[in-house]
Amino acid sequence: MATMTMIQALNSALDVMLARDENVLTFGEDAGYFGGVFRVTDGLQKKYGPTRCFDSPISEGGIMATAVGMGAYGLRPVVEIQFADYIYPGYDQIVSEAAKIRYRSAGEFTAPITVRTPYGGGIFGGQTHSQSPESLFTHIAGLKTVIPSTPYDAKGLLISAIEDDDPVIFFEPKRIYNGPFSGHHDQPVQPWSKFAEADVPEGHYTVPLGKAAIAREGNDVTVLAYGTMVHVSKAAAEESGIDAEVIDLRTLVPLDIETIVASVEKTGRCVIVHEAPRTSGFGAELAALVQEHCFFHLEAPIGRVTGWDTPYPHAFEWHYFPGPARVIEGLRKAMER
Amino acid sequence: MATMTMIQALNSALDVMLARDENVLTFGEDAGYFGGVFRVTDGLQKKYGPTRCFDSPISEGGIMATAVGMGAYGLRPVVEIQFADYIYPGYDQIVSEAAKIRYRSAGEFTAPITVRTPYGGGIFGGQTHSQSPESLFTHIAGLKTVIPSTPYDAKGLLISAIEDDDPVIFFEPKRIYNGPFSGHHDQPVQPWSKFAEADVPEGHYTVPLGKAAIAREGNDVTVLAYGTMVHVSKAAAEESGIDAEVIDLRTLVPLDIETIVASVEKTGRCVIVHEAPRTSGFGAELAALVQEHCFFHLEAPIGRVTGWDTPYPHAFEWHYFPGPARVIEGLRKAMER
Amino acid sequence: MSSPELKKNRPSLSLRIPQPKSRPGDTPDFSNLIIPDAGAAPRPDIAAHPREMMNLAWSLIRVLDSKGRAVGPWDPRLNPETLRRALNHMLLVRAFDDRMYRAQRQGKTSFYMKCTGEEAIAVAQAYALDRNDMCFPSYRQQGLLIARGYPLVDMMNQIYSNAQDPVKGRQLPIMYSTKEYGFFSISGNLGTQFPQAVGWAMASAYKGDDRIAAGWIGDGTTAEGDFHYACNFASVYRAPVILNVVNNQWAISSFQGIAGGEESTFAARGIGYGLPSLRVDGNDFLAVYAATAWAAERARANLGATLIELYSYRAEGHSTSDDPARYRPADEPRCWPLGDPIERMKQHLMALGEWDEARHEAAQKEAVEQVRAANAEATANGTLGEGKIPSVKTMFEDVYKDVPWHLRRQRQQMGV
Amino acid sequence: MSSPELKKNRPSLSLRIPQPKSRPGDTPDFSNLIIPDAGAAPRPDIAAHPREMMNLAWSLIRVLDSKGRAVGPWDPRLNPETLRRALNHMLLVRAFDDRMYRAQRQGKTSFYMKCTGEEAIAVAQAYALDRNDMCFPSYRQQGLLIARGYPLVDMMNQIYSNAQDPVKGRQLPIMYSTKEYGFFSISGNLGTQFPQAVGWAMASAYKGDDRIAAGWIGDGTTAEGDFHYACNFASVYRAPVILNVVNNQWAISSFQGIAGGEESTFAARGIGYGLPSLRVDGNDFLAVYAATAWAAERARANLGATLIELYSYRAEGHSTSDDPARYRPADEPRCWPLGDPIERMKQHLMALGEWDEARHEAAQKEAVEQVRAANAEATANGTLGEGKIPSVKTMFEDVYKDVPWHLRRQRQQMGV
Ligand SMILES: Cc1ncc(C[n+]2csc(CCOP(=O)(O)OP(=O)(O)O)c2C)c(N)n1
Ligand SMILES: Cc1ncc(C[n+]2csc(CCOP(=O)(O)OP(=O)(O)O)c2C)c(N)n1
Ligand SMILES: [Mg+2]
Ligand SMILES: [Mg+2]
Repeated sequence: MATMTMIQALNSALDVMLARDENVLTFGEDAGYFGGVFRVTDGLQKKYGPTRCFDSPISEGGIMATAVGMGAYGLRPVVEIQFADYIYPGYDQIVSEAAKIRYRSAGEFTAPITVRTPYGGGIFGGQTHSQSPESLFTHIAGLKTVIPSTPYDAKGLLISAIEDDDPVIFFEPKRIYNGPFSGHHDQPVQPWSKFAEADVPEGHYTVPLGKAAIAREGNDVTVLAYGTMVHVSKAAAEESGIDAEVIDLRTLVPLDIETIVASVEKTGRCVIVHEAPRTSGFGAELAALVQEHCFFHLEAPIGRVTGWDTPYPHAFEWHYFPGPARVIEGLRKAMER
Repeated sequence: MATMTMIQALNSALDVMLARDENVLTFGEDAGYFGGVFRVTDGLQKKYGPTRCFDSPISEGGIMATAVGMGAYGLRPVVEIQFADYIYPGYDQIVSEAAKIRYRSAGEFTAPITVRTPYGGGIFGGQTHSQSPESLFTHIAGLKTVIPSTPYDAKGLLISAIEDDDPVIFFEPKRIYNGPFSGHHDQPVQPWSKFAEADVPEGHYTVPLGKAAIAREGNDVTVLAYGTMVHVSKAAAEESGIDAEVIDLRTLVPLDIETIVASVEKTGRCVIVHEAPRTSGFGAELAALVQEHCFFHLEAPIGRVTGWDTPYPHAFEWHYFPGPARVIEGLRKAMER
Repeated sequence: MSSPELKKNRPSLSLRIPQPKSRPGDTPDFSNLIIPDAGAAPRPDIAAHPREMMNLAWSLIRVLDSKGRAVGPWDPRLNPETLRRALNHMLLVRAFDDRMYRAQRQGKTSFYMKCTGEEAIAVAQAYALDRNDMCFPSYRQQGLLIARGYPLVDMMNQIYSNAQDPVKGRQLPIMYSTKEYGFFSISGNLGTQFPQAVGWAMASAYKGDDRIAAGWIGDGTTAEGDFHYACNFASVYRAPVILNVVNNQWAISSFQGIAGGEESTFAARGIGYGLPSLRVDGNDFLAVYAATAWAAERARANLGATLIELYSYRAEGHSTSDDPARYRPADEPRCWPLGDPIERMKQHLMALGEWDEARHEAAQKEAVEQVRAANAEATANGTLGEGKIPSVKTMFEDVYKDVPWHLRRQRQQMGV
Repeated sequence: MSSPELKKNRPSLSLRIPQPKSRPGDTPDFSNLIIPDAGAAPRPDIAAHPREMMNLAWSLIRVLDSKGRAVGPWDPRLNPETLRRALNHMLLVRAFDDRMYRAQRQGKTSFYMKCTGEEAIAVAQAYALDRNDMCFPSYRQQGLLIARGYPLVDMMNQIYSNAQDPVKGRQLPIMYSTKEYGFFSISGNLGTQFPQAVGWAMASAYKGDDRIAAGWIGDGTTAEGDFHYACNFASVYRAPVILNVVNNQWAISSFQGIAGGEESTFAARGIGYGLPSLRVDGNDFLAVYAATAWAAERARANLGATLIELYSYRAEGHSTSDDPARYRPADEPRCWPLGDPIERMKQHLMALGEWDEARHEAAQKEAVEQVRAANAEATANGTLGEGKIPSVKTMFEDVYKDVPWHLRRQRQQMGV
């Protein structure tokens, strides 16, 4: 057991999998010699050699396409898209190819690919280093979508993703790479080393895909969140005195509907929190499912606390980011009636 | 006034706008000399010359990119993406560029582009000629998304889209290009000429963006639909004897929330119908909004009748397509409690 | 305003839209086509530097001369037995196309695409590749499957979306997939397979395997980003792959000038990536074979990728949904100066004294008969037209390896 | 199994990953660089066929020789007054970069990117273009704005995201946008501007206008599909556009070999599209000016697009977030054989007898002073570091032309 930041935990997951399975390799822009702009692949080229961890051309389409070809061969490529905001040139290969190859070949060809990509705001990255495009992937049949919120989960989920035989889009909440974030940007950041979730086994272990975690137990209202927003939601619960049960979804597709339903049936109220713009964000699907499954238990409308329906504006970082004040407002509203 | 199919109505809209505004031009794969694989641009190159209606390379990315450049110059390009299933190589230019240019340049540069693209199933097109990717666009701030269901609306909405100063994704329900479709694929298709909605003025007129239409008045349950599904929903209402109010959304973003809320407050029940896969489809956003706005009026969970969360399988056209039987089942379920 | 001044009084600009030489009603015009003599193109060593062989990108590798003789350094010197087998395979491809086209017209399926006039390409390339090399085809390389001996009836089962369809009714007709025969699942999305071939080849090299990959793309589709990704990644990682551009002059209704084919050749696109780039008479079986074998040797020798433009002509409609008489002269195919690949192979074998009209007729009949028999078997398995399709339950399978809860529920909702 | 046989016993394949000549700790090695003599490259007529000038793609157009003399057919024969003005502009760019870099280090803003070593490119190109020609830059062409006289204080207001920021705090620092100065809104998404420039040029040609467009892209970014779209559409529609590849050898930590730069030149990428393709010493102001002016004349004469590779070297880190000593020898920039563009221009003017050390020093001081004054003004408008930003209400504007109901409601929810 070691204490790891989320970056170190992710690096460790790659390290473990490169060591265990020679069909695993990893590449991406600046991911080779340099070890990635966020250092997640740091040291791996040195340890495993340049054919197992290498730099790619600046071509998200080419990265995804060659990964699909490698998957068809039988490898398990793990590719890094430098920022989720830059995944769109690779979108066609993800949506039309990786997601559909198993189906259209009746299982003969598969795409056991993991696409790692840092996402989300809170780092003054402006509109092209802050996006949360998860719902553009949850709509695509054939893809799994995973988002960790702690170092422990990050490693265990990434190993699961790599071992999974289906394509997994693995969003890394870059704001909490080095420590959790309550959303209070004016307060000093606590490093992961101060938290139990940073106790990470050095070897192989998995956190299963498709299973949510209860990040905070509570009885008043259920909060559905993932990534950075799990921490913001927990802070909001503490600060507001509203006894919220915060569910960390961890996997968006396939979704752990049972855990969600059990909680909402208990609390009768539900607030969904995400950074992505509201309209057609993943919160929409969650709201639709919760009302479908828990209609007769609901005592108030399901609330959504989200990013606005604008691009992510550089100077307005903290006006855009759905911080604790907005989450608390959402909780209060859910408790009102 | 003339009787037009939806194809003729769209062609007429382009004709009217090419004649009125020399900043309007149109291009796309096979859209020039040949007039498009669905003949929507038929005759326009001959009438207006090759620089105003022309063939493009098979490059949806290049089409969108050059359209953005033309928009920045001050033109109003109308581009055709041959099938919505092929829009993904152009997705980056739509999402990262067309949608964001006004915002990021503080209004100095704009993208007054219309992207026309046939979408939807019902034609045995298999998984790459049948998709309904609308929710991948409704999530993107800066884009408008429009879907007509009649020849009259098609022309009026397309003219509005071309005149609109923002980028508009204009999905054309190809299954109803030549006549409405009840979803009963075993019954003969009625041509548009037999319907009043095919009476289309030959000159300029508009149907405003952002306004829904009541396609069928009713009191028991509100059905939210668009495109082909408006006709299927109407048929389902007639056949089931359930007095459904069918709302034809026409524009998904910006949505006509007032019409929706007024109807659901009246009926207390709501069923959403679309062809796209269920998870994170536009129905999710509609369900989320309806429960947010009408929670205390709802007497039953909001239902979703949609395509399945699989690729669109060739042989299973009518198992995938949410036809009248499935819509009726959805209506019945909404009426149950 | 500072230094850079206004420079006025220029002629106004104008937008150029490329136009083909002839349209319906016109006389087909191929007078501007420069067709180098057979045997004229030099054959460089596989280890030569790509820049030294650059001219091959604007030349045309041809082996069969106008009298059907094999000439020049690219003659692969195949034995008559192989040539005859190859001719039979081409005849089989053509017979298959004819039968399936009719099946679509009879309503037995929704769609079909022929490769008429392009049979030499896929068949010769199948011959030049190893049986275990991996193909990433577009939809016009049915010849690969036929030359590799994939059962015709399986192709037909796919086309009919019947109960024996290897891909369970999920794909449009002709979107074959067979791992066993080294044939990657065809995509309806144009071009995506091209860089995937490169990825597969990179994987093979990564594993120290000895199999190479080949990808095919149409002239029109070279405009997609995927073409660029393929060339670039193949060049950077020196992937053991053959990148084939089938230039059949047309992309549905758009002539190759709309893809940029008038400004240079498609082969020349490879030069900027440092790839050896060959332009080959695609209707000349021997030339196609020889160029492909050369590229394969190069790949196997760890020298990397080759771009090959196969210059040909799409002799029929784009697909069963297309009527080419609407956008090109109806007799243009007959005027195509590089002839018909089957006729040219026949002429060659006859020039060698290894074939005659009677044998040809018999071979044609035999091909038709093979196809007929396969079709009888396939239609007995059902056709889409009759509504005989695979079990509906299978529709929810293979989206993921295991069926997740939401798809299980959707399947229940369907009642299957 | 049918004909195509198994061909066995091949050496196993291996995957090649390109590596730069030197890494931290190594001695920088530019010994393999072939640098043609100044004056050696021929200057074709603008109407010559691209294939006739193909060799220019592997050559290097240079005007300034090692003694600072202008030689050969590409010498644009600019008058000393223009040269001095240009030198001043380059000095201003460098002073601006230095000041803004420090501002970021002082926490006044979140981010900055220098163009050190590449100043000749944007400044010379601004001089060679008409003032009304439209630029689609990447983030390293601040020289265009400075040479066109865009107020430094507006650039700084943008960098500081302050109340006077022309783009209202919405963009990362340095993502300028000014229609008035013919400078398209910079995108954070690499490469997208390149085919947009082509679209703008097509529009200008469509309208019979007389303005041309120019686009810029980095060596690394040529791997994006956008590069291919730009070249292809420019070729097909003969768009009046200049397509510039700034090859500064690095893309963040990746050397140009990762983009394919070792297999051929980036200029050579243009050949396959039939575009005239020039490779130019990007640190030689006169060569850049001359090549750009040639391409501009060609575009204005309705002869279409030109691809220009500007061969240079990124002398500093990628951005304020980067430390190049982690992936290349710290002294590599100093060893770059093509020198510093400002030094070379200074040497040239001195060789002409039109400049001296004292004047140079004075010019430098004057540049620093201009920047200082602008900075004082800009910081008075506020900085992101102090939290002085535009009105929050504006955050919901310009998403659409008119604010739709859902954004109005979100704005209300924000309480603004
Ligand atoms: C991404 C994408 N865009 C458009 C289409 C529609 N489409 C199918 S085939 C075709 C023409 C392809 O022409 P070419 O590449 O020359 O191949 P050929 O049909 O001549 O073999 C087009 C435009 C598609 N299938 N995929
Ligand atoms: C689509 C996209 N992918 C990745 C990035 C991240 N990124 C920003 S700059 C850069 C390197 C660009 O290198 P190059 O094109 O050579 O330009 P230079 O920085 O050298 O001027 C990368 C990878 C991005 N901004 N956009
Ligand atoms: Mg073609
Ligand atoms: Mg660079």
